[in-house]
Amino acid sequence: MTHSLAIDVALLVLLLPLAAFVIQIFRGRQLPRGGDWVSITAIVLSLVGSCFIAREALSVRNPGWGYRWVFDWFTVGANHIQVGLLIDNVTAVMLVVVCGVSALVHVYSTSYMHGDPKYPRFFAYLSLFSFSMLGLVLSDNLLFLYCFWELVGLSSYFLIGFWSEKPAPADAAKKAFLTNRVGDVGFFLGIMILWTQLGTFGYHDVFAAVAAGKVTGSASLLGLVDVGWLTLAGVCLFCGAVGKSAQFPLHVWLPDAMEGPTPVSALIHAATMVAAGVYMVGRLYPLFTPEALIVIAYTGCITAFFAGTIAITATDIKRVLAYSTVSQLGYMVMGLGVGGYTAGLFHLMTHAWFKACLFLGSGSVIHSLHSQEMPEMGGLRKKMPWTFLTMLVATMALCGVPPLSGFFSKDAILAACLQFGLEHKRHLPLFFVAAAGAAITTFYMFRLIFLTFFGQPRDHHKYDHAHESPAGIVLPLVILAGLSVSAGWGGWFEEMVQKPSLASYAPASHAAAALAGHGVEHGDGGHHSSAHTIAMLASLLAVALGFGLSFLMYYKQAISADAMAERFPTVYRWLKNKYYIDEFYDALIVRPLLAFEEWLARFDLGVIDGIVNWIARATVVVSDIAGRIDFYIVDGLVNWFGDSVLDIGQQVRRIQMGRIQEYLVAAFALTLIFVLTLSLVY
Amino acid sequence: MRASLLNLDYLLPEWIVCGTILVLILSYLLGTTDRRRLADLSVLGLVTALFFSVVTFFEPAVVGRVSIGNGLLQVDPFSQLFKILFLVSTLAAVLYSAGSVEIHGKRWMEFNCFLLGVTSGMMFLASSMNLMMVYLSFEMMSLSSYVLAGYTRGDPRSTEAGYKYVLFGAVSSGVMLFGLSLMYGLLGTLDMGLMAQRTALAQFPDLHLLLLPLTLVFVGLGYKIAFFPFHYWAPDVYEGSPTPVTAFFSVGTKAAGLALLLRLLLGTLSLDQTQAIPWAGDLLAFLAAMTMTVGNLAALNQANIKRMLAYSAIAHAGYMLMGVAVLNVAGAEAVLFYLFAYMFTNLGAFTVVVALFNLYQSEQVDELTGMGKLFPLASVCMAICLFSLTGLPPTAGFIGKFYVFAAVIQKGYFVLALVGAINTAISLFYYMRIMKAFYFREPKAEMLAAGPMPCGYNVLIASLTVPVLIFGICWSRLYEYCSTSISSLIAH
Amino acid sequence: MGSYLLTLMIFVPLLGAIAVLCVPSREEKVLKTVAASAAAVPLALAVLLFMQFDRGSTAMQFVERAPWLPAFNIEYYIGVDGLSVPMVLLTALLSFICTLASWNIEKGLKGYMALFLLLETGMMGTFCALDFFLFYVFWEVMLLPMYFLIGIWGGPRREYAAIKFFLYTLAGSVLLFLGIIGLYFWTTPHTFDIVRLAEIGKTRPQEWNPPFQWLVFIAFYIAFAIKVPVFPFHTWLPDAHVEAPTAVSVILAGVLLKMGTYGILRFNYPIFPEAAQFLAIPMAVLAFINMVYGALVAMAQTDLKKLVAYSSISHMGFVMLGIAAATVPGNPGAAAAVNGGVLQMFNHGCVTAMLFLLVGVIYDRAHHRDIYGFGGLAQVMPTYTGFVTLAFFAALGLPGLSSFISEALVFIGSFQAFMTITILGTAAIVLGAAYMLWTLQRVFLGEVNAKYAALPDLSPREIFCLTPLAVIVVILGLYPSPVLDLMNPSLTHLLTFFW
Amino acid sequence: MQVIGLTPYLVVASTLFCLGVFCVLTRRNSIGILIGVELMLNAANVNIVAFSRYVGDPVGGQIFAILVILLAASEAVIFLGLLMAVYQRFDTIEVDKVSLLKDEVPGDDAHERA
Repeated sequence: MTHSLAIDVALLVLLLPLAAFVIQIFRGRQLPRGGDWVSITAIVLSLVGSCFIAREALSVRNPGWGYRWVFDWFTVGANHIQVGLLIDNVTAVMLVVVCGVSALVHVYSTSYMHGDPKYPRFFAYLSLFSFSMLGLVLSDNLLFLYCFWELVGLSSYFLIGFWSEKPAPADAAKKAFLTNRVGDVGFFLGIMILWTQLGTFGYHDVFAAVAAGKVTGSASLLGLVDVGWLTLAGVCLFCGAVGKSAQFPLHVWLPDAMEGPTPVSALIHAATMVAAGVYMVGRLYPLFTPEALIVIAYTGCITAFFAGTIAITATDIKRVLAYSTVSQLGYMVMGLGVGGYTAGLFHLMTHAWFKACLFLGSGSVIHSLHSQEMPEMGGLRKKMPWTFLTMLVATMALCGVPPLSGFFSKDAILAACLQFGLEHKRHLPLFFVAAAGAAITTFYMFRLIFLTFFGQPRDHHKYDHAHESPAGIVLPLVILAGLSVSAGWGGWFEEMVQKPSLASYAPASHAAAALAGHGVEHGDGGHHSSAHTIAMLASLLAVALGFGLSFLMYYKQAISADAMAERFPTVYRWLKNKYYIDEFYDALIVRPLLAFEEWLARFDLGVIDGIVNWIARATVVVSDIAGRIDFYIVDGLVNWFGDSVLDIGQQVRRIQMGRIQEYLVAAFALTLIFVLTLSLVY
Repeated sequence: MRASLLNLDYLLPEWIVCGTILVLILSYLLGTTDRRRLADLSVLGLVTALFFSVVTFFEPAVVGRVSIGNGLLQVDPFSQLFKILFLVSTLAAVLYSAGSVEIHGKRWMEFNCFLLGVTSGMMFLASSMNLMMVYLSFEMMSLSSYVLAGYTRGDPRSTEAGYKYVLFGAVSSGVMLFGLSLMYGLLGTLDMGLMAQRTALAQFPDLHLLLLPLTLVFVGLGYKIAFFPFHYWAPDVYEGSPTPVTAFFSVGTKAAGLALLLRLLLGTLSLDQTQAIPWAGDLLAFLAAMTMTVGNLAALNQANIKRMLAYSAIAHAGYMLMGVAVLNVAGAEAVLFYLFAYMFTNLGAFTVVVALFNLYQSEQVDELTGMGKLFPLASVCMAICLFSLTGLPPTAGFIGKFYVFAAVIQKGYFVLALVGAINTAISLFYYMRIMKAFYFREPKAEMLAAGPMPCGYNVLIASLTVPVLIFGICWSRLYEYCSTSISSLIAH
Repeated sequence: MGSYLLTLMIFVPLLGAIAVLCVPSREEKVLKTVAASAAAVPLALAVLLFMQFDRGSTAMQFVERAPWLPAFNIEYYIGVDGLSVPMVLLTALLSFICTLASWNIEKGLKGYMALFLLLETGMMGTFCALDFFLFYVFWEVMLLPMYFLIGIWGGPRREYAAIKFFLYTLAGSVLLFLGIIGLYFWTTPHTFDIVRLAEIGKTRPQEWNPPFQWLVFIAFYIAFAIKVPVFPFHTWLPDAHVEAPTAVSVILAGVLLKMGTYGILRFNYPIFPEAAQFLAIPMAVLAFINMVYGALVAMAQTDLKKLVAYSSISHMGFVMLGIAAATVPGNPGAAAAVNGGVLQMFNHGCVTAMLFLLVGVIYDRAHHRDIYGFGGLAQVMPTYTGFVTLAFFAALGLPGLSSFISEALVFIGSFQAFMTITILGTAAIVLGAAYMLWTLQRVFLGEVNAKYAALPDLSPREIFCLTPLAVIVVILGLYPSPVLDLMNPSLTHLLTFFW
Repeated sequence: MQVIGLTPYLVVASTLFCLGVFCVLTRRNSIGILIGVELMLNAANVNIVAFSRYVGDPVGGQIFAILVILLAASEAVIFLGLLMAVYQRFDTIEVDKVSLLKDEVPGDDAHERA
């Protein structure tokens, strides 16, 4: 494939959904079937293009494979701000994932959203999202990345708030956008730091400059800690990922985002958009200093564990999946943080398939049951066999049951953690937490399966109406289940996606210096280390443990979940309330902020304006005595004058307006003062 | 310089004005009591006088200054320019009064004669080159104006105005006369030309001695120009006098006082060239600042348009005094220009007040609402005049302010400039109060009943407002004339 | 060609105003047509200017000069450079749109249109004048019609708002006036020529001694800061914007606010580069306060129009930050900052114009603007909601829409210069999103308010008014070069004054 | 023959002037004020005549003095004429009682003492 062909295809992949969006937003209502075919055609064509690129990548199987295309966007001063596309192995894989999931979700939505009054609009937004996400994947510089980053947020806002006439989705959409904005500001600060230091946005140029050691100096934070610019930039950029990939402490929006239609949850809040943060960290990997990576690793670790525990008590099927997503994203981030570059991205890819499958499966359940509450389900495996089977497969993949795809990727992450822990002993807890997390994952996922598909129906009315979903829903499930099983086979991913070395970007002479400056190199937790074996065993053990516990509690009901909850009320309450994070934000940020604004507004009205008004009033007061002003000023002077100097005070007893004689007195007195003053001064 | 007793032809404008008085009296005696007819006559006289003033202004001999009556009078561009100013304002006053309900028809002839008497006094004052002549013409102007102020017989307020005016005026002119007498003693001559020669040669023992006489003279001038602290009479008198008279006072007599002040300070004592009296500038600057501040602050809360414009006139005296205070050519030119701008503007504004008073017998701002709707032309002209009074471009008032501020800043009186600027902002408030009533409020029901504005007033208003705009855009010619005048004043 | 282009552009609206006055007031159709065509001519000329402007040159172009008052060296001297062309374009565009948007004015249409066209003359002249005196004349000429437009056609508290606006601005402009005169006399040879003053400022700033420079700089700054408006001179703005009729709010926010920052860039910087550099930090602090304070106060508003008004304060803070950062020597982002600032001026002009027009639309229909008083309008008025969404997202700086690029450039360019301020200032981005989304939700999402279930969607005329702005917002968001290239040389040249 | 110098004249004139001013400022009666004004004018006249002799300009000074007398007379006429009118309308010639025209300041009536 030639360079220009690859770029043309990439451009086509990118722009087709945009075209679909434009057509849909303006003409959707007039088109037959609400124009869903426009969007579907576009995304399928994009998928074809993506596959075309991926095939090329697969056939080459060279980590260094890639094409770049840049053009001048605009010029400020002498700076040419460039944007462009970058195609390499990671991009190729991501393109297929995004287009694949997106295409399936499109198909799924034709059934799921059937009959919705805003049906055409939904497809428009889906197209917009696909466009943004593809742009995010394809962009070759930070500024462009940021643009698509925000656009993705926008489409997410529209899609979460799709049923905006209900208050909850509208709230959730707003929350998602704002929480993301907070992270994005960090992201943007990171971009600013890099641009200020390097004067460029392009990945390649930035890496080259970093490799050449051009980022120097450090920033003093509040005069307490000195942090190297590069580390600071890394952490700031990571803030963006914290927002988008729902990492602690900005994860709060993702569970709420489940208010959106289920296909949206599958596409955006499981498979693609939330993975953007992980993708970004991977994309900018050479930038991150070891210090920054430690921050990343621990953020991921905390998120993984913490979201997993919340999922245990959740009863809403989609929320369980949402917390599971948060937790899995934590895994990916942690993987990247500990140096498992390949592992993190690998898990991203596999997770996309099985989590999309789970969400769509849950959507299928919701579609037929019109409820999201697991306590109202039960025994559905007979009514919805396809849904059950595909979800089971996906769950197993998620838990890391060999030889499904999740097994390989999760295992790789655990291995990376272990290896990193072995190299740096004080970071060994990362591995244990990760392993524990794996057990928790298995526990709550099987809890979901058991509660939903096994046992006796708990709500017979709903159960009776339940039915298997139509082909439009089932078909994507099957495809996704298939991919969940097989995506990890063959080791192709490890071969194609290898950790980029910063040194490779450096001019020869700088390479050594750069490496020296970069401190501890993170090892890549590969298959070939002994750590892998231990990690695999740990992982299998965790799966077994989790499954066992879940089986006992929710299938056999040998251990009563309620009893457990009663036994550990505090723990239960904290978990049930999601560690009170939302309440914490509300109390600490939202309420004070609102109060502050109120105060400011009053301040503006009362004080600033008040001062001005006061000045005005003072002027008016001055003008109120305007008639008298001559007299009161004159009055004082005249009295003083009359009493002490000219001894005419007895006559000038009072000043009244309109009395000509007093005018004269005033005039004379002042004249005398002038004469005296002047003769004294000069 | 043509120095001769026989240059009386250069006083043609004065003769014509005096002649008009005689003609008016005669024709009245011969039975012409019709106001319209008499007005035609006096307008004819004034226009002719105006014509000859303009002609003499350009006369080469006049540019070289013509001395008349053995140095008693001098006709030069400075005096002629002022005469033009006086004549225009008198013309306006005559036209106002011709249609005014305040001046009764039968007594209109007398009124007009006094008006022309004031004018001739002012014209002689502008030409005076001798302290004796100064006093004579000053009194000629004053005495007639006292009568004018108290003209409306039926209204006690008018009587009171006249009474206050004469009282304050008599005292002030007495003080001024005492000052003049001292000046005479100190400088050893009554002839201002001679004085100028002596001051230029610094032949005085000690100019510091002039402190007292000059201050005493300022009292008289201060009362005429109405600057602080000799302005107290002004609001009362302006309010009580018939409106045409008020308009005339606020422009004509003020200008006359300024003419004398400029001639005295620059033409006679040559303060622009000698630093002999260092306090004069500072004193004037202080007075200027006080005058406009007091005037503007007092105007802020006035509900009576006439009284508001009276205070506004005081404030404007302050601005003009700013130009005098710098005591140089630039300042004097600025004052002259400002005077012209102010004349058109203030007369224009007063025309509207007079016209509305004729229709509604009201001077209260709050009663004259919605005029913008009822009388679009007059209201637009009023708006332009008020903007010009505030000093906003593109009006003549702005250019006047520009010249004054330029002179002040050039001289380095920054504080004065700042005070002036702040005052400009303050003044906006009360001028806009009128605009608010005219435009932002609906007309009152009883106002709708009044008939249309007489065509003559519309023409008068428009013809006074058009120059305000024209001199706001193409003013360079007028400025040249002011320059010529001032250079004739100070060249020795 | 081109020699009288600017003059035509400035004075055709004035002729239009006179023509409008000559039309009898009952002929409303004719009035509207005359007014719209008088406003369309400058727009056409501005587009011509845009095309013919030489983007490579930093010199003044389309220069016309004629002596006005030779004694004082006052000239009729007009011309444009990369800084003024975008502003001229904006003025022409918004004026045209606003004449259309004002077609539903009921009382005194004739006077309204005449004043409006007079206002356009003032604005055009202000942006084109190269003689300080001439500039001042136009600057003030703009005030008068504005006063009447607010005072006569405004809302319930119009008298207060009008006089407040007028007094504030006049207080600033008298300072400007004193500064101009001072500058004139302290320059040898005396001159009002802005280009020459700038040359002196660059080549021999010792012409003016430091205290004088400072005084005049501060006088100018205050005058312009009142117009921007910079905290704490901003309180006229909410009142004026809220009370003014829709089209006037559009002009106020879209064009008049820009005059403040335009003035700073045109006068303060080139003439007193040293003072500007010295005062960079105070200026940046004020800018920061504007951004965050404006956003915070906006958030607390319940009146839709007031919210938009305060958002203007916040957004003008970005401009101020950008231009403050341009003065810092050695700031690698200076060019980005100043370009961003000026681009933000243009963009904010378009976006805020849309916002005010949109607020006007709903006010025309519901006769109130209480954010809490609506709900679910998205279902009732989908087209309207579409425009609002676009405008809101443009206002909160969404990539792909015009404001993003300018805001990003401002931040990127200011980062090195004022690190703390810039970092803290990013809070404004979040707050901006917060109040915009919050409003969007309150007004458009949620359940339909039964009271407004039957509101008609946008009329063709309204769509016609909004579409050009929307198109510009999108196009400049995707490809800002047409405007950036226009101003980049001039602004880069401006930076040479600082090092 | 003993020559009386300039000083005594000036002293007399100044005293007269001050008396005039005092009179003007303190008299309630309008006629009293008029007399004060006349005193001031005559003080000036004494000055003028004395100076005319002193500076050697006998003609100018003396004419001036006569003119002043003349003008003082006409001023008195007008003053008295207006005073008549005042008396007709206000029934008083007390200067303080003629005060219809003034700044109306709300709450200022409280100052209306005796």
